[in-house]
Amino acid sequence: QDKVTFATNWKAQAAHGGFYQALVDGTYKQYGLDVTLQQGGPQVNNRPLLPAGKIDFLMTGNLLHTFDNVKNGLPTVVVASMFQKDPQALVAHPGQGYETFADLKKAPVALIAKDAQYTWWQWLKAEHGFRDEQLKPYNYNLGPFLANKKAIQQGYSVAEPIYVEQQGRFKPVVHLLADHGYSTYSTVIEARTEMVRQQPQLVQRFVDASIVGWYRYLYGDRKAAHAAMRRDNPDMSEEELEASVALLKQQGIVDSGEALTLGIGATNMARVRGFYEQMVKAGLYKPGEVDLSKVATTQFVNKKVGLDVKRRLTGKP
Amino acid sequence: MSPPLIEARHLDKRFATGTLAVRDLNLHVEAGEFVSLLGPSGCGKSTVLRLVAGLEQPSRGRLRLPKAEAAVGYVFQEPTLMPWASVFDNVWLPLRIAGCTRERARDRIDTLLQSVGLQGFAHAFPAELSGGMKMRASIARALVRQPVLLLMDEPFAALDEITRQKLNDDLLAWWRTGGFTSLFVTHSVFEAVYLSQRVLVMSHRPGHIVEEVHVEQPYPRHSAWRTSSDYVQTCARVSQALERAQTEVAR
Amino acid sequence: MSPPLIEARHLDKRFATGTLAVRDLNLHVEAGEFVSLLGPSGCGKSTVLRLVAGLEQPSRGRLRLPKAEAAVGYVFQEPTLMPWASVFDNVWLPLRIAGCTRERARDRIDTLLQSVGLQGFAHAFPAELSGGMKMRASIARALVRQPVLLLMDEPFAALDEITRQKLNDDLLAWWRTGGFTSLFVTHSVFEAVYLSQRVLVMSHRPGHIVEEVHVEQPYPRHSAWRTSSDYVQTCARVSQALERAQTEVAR
Amino acid sequence: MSPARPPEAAAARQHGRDPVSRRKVRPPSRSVPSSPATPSAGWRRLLARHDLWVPALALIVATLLWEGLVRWAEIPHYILPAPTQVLASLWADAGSLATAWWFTIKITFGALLLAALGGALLAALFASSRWIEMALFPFAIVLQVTPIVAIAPLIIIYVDSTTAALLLCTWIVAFFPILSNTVIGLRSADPNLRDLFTLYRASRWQRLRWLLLPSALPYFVAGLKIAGGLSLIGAVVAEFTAGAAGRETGLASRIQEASFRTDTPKLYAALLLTSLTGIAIFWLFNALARWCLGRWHASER
Amino acid sequence: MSPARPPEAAAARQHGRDPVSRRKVRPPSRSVPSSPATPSAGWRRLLARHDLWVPALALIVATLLWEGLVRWAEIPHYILPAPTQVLASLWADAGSLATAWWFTIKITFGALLLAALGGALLAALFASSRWIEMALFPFAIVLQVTPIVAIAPLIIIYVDSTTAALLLCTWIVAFFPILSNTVIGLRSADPNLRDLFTLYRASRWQRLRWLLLPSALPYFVAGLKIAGGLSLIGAVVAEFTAGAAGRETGLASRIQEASFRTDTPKLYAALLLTSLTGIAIFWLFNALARWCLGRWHASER
Ligand SMILES: Nc1ncnc2c1ncn2[C@@H]1O[C@H](COP(=O)(O)OP(=O)(O)OP(=O)(O)O)[C@@H](O)[C@H]1O
Ligand SMILES: Nc1ncnc2c1ncn2[C@@H]1O[C@H](COP(=O)(O)OP(=O)(O)OP(=O)(O)O)[C@@H](O)[C@H]1O
Ligand SMILES: O=[N+]([O-])[O-]
Ligand SMILES: [Mg+2]
Ligand SMILES: [Mg+2]
Repeated sequence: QDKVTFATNWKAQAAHGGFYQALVDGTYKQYGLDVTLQQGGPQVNNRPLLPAGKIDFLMTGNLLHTFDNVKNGLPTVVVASMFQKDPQALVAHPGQGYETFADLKKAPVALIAKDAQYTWWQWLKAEHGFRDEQLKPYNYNLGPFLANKKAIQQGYSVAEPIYVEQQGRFKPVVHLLADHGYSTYSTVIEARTEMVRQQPQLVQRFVDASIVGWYRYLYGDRKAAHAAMRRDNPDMSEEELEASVALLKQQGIVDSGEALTLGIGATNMARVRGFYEQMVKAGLYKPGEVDLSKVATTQFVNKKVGLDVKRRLTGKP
Repeated sequence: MSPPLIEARHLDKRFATGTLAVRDLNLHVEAGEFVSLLGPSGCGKSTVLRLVAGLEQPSRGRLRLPKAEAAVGYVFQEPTLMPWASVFDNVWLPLRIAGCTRERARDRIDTLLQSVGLQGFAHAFPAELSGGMKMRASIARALVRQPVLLLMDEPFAALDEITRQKLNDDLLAWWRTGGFTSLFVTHSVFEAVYLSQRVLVMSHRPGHIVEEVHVEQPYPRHSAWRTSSDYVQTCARVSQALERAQTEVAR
Repeated sequence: MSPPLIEARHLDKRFATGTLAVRDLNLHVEAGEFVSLLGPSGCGKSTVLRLVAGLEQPSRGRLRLPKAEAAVGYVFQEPTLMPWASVFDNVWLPLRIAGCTRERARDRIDTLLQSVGLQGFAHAFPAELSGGMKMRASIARALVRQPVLLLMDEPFAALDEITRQKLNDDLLAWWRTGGFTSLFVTHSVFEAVYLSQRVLVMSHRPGHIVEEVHVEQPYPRHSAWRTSSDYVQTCARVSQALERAQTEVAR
Repeated sequence: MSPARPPEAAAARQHGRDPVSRRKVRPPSRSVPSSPATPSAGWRRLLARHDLWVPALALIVATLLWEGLVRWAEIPHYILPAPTQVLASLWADAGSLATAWWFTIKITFGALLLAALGGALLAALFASSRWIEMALFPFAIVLQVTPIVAIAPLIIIYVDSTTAALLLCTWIVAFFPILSNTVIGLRSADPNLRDLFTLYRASRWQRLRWLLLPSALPYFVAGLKIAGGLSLIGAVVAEFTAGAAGRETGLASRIQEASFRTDTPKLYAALLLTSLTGIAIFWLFNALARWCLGRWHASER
Repeated sequence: MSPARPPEAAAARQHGRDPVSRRKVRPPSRSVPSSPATPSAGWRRLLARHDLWVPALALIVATLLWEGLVRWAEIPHYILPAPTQVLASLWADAGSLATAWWFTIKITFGALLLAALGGALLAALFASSRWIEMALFPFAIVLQVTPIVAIAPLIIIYVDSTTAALLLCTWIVAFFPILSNTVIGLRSADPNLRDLFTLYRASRWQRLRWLLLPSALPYFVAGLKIAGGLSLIGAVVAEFTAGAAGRETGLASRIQEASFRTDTPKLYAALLLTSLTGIAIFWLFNALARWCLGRWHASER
């Protein structure tokens, strides 16, 4: 049993389901891993813990963070991309003229969290004509959005729409960034390059077990995983988690595209390059500033791991 | 006959600590009188002055005081100067409170500082003065606003004999022209007799007035009188009263 | 002959404000002497005491002081009590600093408080004392640790005549048994003559010693001496010296 | 200072409890200690405790106004909940809030204790040498003005225990007022008393204990009053940034959860607990100030 | 107080600049003002300003130690950058950091001014009536202990201008130490002087201006020293929660940007600027304290 710590970037929610599943249903143990899951949070910055060796694997929301790491010489690398699509979205009130994505840039107020302001908001400005004048800070509280019908805000497409519906009693308009050229992978697993070099077996086992965990979470019995998540984050309800899972599936966040054939976690370096080039175009990076070969490795993925599990669980070929 | 300016009947003063400072004090001061208060250290003289000034409330008894609007001058036993203000500003304070500008006050203050010997120290801060100089600044402050009642608590104790005598004479002159009432605490029998019409002698704590000596000598009084046998005899009478008061067993 | 305990030659003291408090002061005190210092208010007496205590540095001149280990007692012109400590604890302080426990100090402190008339106030706080009582506590503190040199700055100014005379006699008795050197500032010519072997008279500020009066009367001195013509004459000589000093034009 | 106090002193202390009535001019007839114990004596004693019921009344009035405002302006609960909603939420979540509260309280008082000790010791060190003070004060300021959020990762990397990390962060927030005020207080000792100690050749340690520390006490206590609230808010903010990992969670976690879920009544219930705790801490230090300064310092007489 | 000061006073002020040498026992021979203006006089004057070069030296030594530590322990730059790297980053980003610094400075001093005014006025109001004090103090405590993050949504909803929101948040952080200290200071007035003012029948306003405020000054200034750093940190924290990227942004945005983009040297460059600013503010208030208390209060003599 190897002890490893995996830190998420948020408090436990359905988007972490696969990892909790692997933890509670014994998948990790089966792969010889004694895993500790460490939650993140809005003011918690777990990122420096990975290069410092306090944690072994880190969940990261998008590739921009990894680009920055490589640019700044941090020895980390993406070893698996659990989400094929980033659930990052913009959410708006219905009936306010925000039916198309292009309408959103006319919103007087855009509530965007700080880390997004320094990452994909820059891309929205460069690529889609959003303006800083719209910005108001989003502190993960829906009040300011609900109070202003003209406001738009960021949201995780598998989370915020559900909360909006609960609190505001209306179904919001949701525009996935992924549908408008934001082609990053999401919920990627980062590891230290040194570990990748020296303990590839360990990394491989963690990636494989996580993939299996995700299949079991999506298609199997996830009651135990939900219970574990609700222990870490007592505010989650079973219904919300289930609703999130439905959205994950419906939007093809995890199991879609290349993942259908290569297995969850599928990573395509060409897509990474494509996303990088887009970001260069948006002015976030200078050309050649980031050595893309250091950003991600496909050494541990694209091996059709877990497809058998999925077949067994869904009964489909 | 007009009513007395100050009248205390059966006054007790017990402090929060439980100390009974004054017991069954009877006091009667006519407007325009100059009365001295003598007594052993700690007998309650300062307390009586504070009661008369309205700064303490009696625990028991009746106390008639001057009307609230009457200007009272008070020389505290300690100089009580504002440490952040110059001598000038300290002396100016009573006038300033009464609405008098610095300019209009300047002449009066300069004159007063001159007569207490503090010319040249108008701009000094209290921390830069000697003990006697602080006391003199405090005396000037008490006199700067023409008082109706002047309460002085050992004002000259920290001064040398010569300065003291000069200020004694100045005080008498001011009193005679100003027409105010004066209640004067001192430890000097000579001073009490030289200055006042009546000398009240207090007993040990809990203090009350045990004897009263009338000084018949008319004003103006001059230094020459100090060497007369009349003066010496009156002083001796007060000293004896004081001695009796000190040895009196507590009632 | 042993060297003098205190010797000052051509001492100047100028304060940071620019005030020249002492100019060209020469002072010479033998071990075991009782010397009084007299002079007009603000002439620099307290400054001289502070210089002798090492609390101020002279601006110019030479000053020989007792060895650093010598216990010095000092009664400041203001009581200078710790407001947060009881009278007992205030008096205890010098002993406490010297390492004496409360228990071992108790007897001595009780005796001293008794003799300054503060029995029953050991547990009172300074804010609950009268002006004279504070000064008496401060006197007790200066005496509690057998001093080699006792500096007293108008210690009895705030006390009534009777208490003052008693303390004068007590002080002389302590001095004669304790064998310490005493430098005593007072405004009372009578007190100076009664207590000391030499009376030094200071001039106006900037102060320096202008005259010196030797008092020949041997110790023990008793109250009876106060009525003798010898005493009165000596007092008169000092008074005249004082008057000359006050009228002396600044050099 | 003195272990055995005469009955007079005890009486003064009793009396000292009630700063308001002492300022009132008492009619002579009332000055003799009277009022025998009647059945309603306890009640009357409470009525005399202005320092308790006046603030309570003010808070109640404010609460009523708030309720009225929310109802009249029809402010939606997810923006500003009415007090009744907050209280309902407080009641509903009493269990989890109480656990969280207790955790926050432990961090708060732990850090406060460390801040008081650290601040006072450092101030004493500074008082012992002007050079040390000048050399080290800048570092204290650096600690004060460095945002915890920014250095939290560093702390998490080097401090293993979450509790220790929280204590450290909270301490950083709380210690400066105590240090700064105490340094000023130590310097405020009466120059005449300083001379006295010099004269009696007190050692540094004696001077510190018997002169400087008592002189600094009013300032130290003033610093405590500021640090009390700061360490509470510090405990909350520290948990925001450094405490998410552990199972043990305090009010900050409740606040965050409620905020994400836009469960505003619960958010305000947690804030209400924080506020009441802050008020209680302040009140505690007020009592402390009265207890240790009441007999001699102007601010409490 | 007095408009025209004699030359003596000016001399005292000159002298007052240098608290250390005044404590030294000067040999008599040196006491006469000497040292005519030589070419190196300016340099010597600087050497005498211990309050400048001692802290500077201490900071430099600490920096060297830090550099040494980072090199010796081979701490990677993304965990703790070496001072040289921080300085390089400071130099490289000088432009954007300077703009951000200026914005933060404006918020800091704006809020500090409001805190000083608000704290002092509120304290004066409290001093005017014990009842008002007891009724309103709890609300001040509530403000102090309420985390900005928690009420940020409310502020975002009701305050439109970002600058106003930042000022408000910063003010909330900074005002309490001033209020609390000033209230204590106002109560610390010498009872004898209080009696004097009572005797002369000073109006409330006169008593406040001429007695209570000067008495409170040492405490007020002590409060300012605490509030100076707090309002700086408050400006940063406020921007963390209530600021927005892009438009007017201060050091917090630089810190956050660097943090999210793992540019640790830049993060520390921004922190360095914050620290230096904090030290400068403290130094400023030290000078202010010396200026307004130097001649009469023990703490500055
Ligand atoms: N700390 C100080 N700063 C500036 N000037 C001072 C200081 N202390 C005393 N002085 C000045 O020095 C002179 C002498 O003061 P000192 O206290 O020695 O007088 P003194 O003879 O004791 O007078 P008194 O009998 O009134 O106590 C005075 O003019 C006073 O203004
Ligand atoms: N604020 C106080 N609290 C408690 N006791 C006090 C207070 N003020 C004075 N006393 C006590 O009251 C008594 C009388 O004090 P008071 O100051 O009136 O004496 P005094 O006659 O002026 O003495 P002195 O000549 O020494 O100035 C003393 O025993 C003193 O201890
Ligand atoms: O994780 N979110 O950015 O909502
Ligand atoms: Mg008195
Ligand atoms: Mg003197």
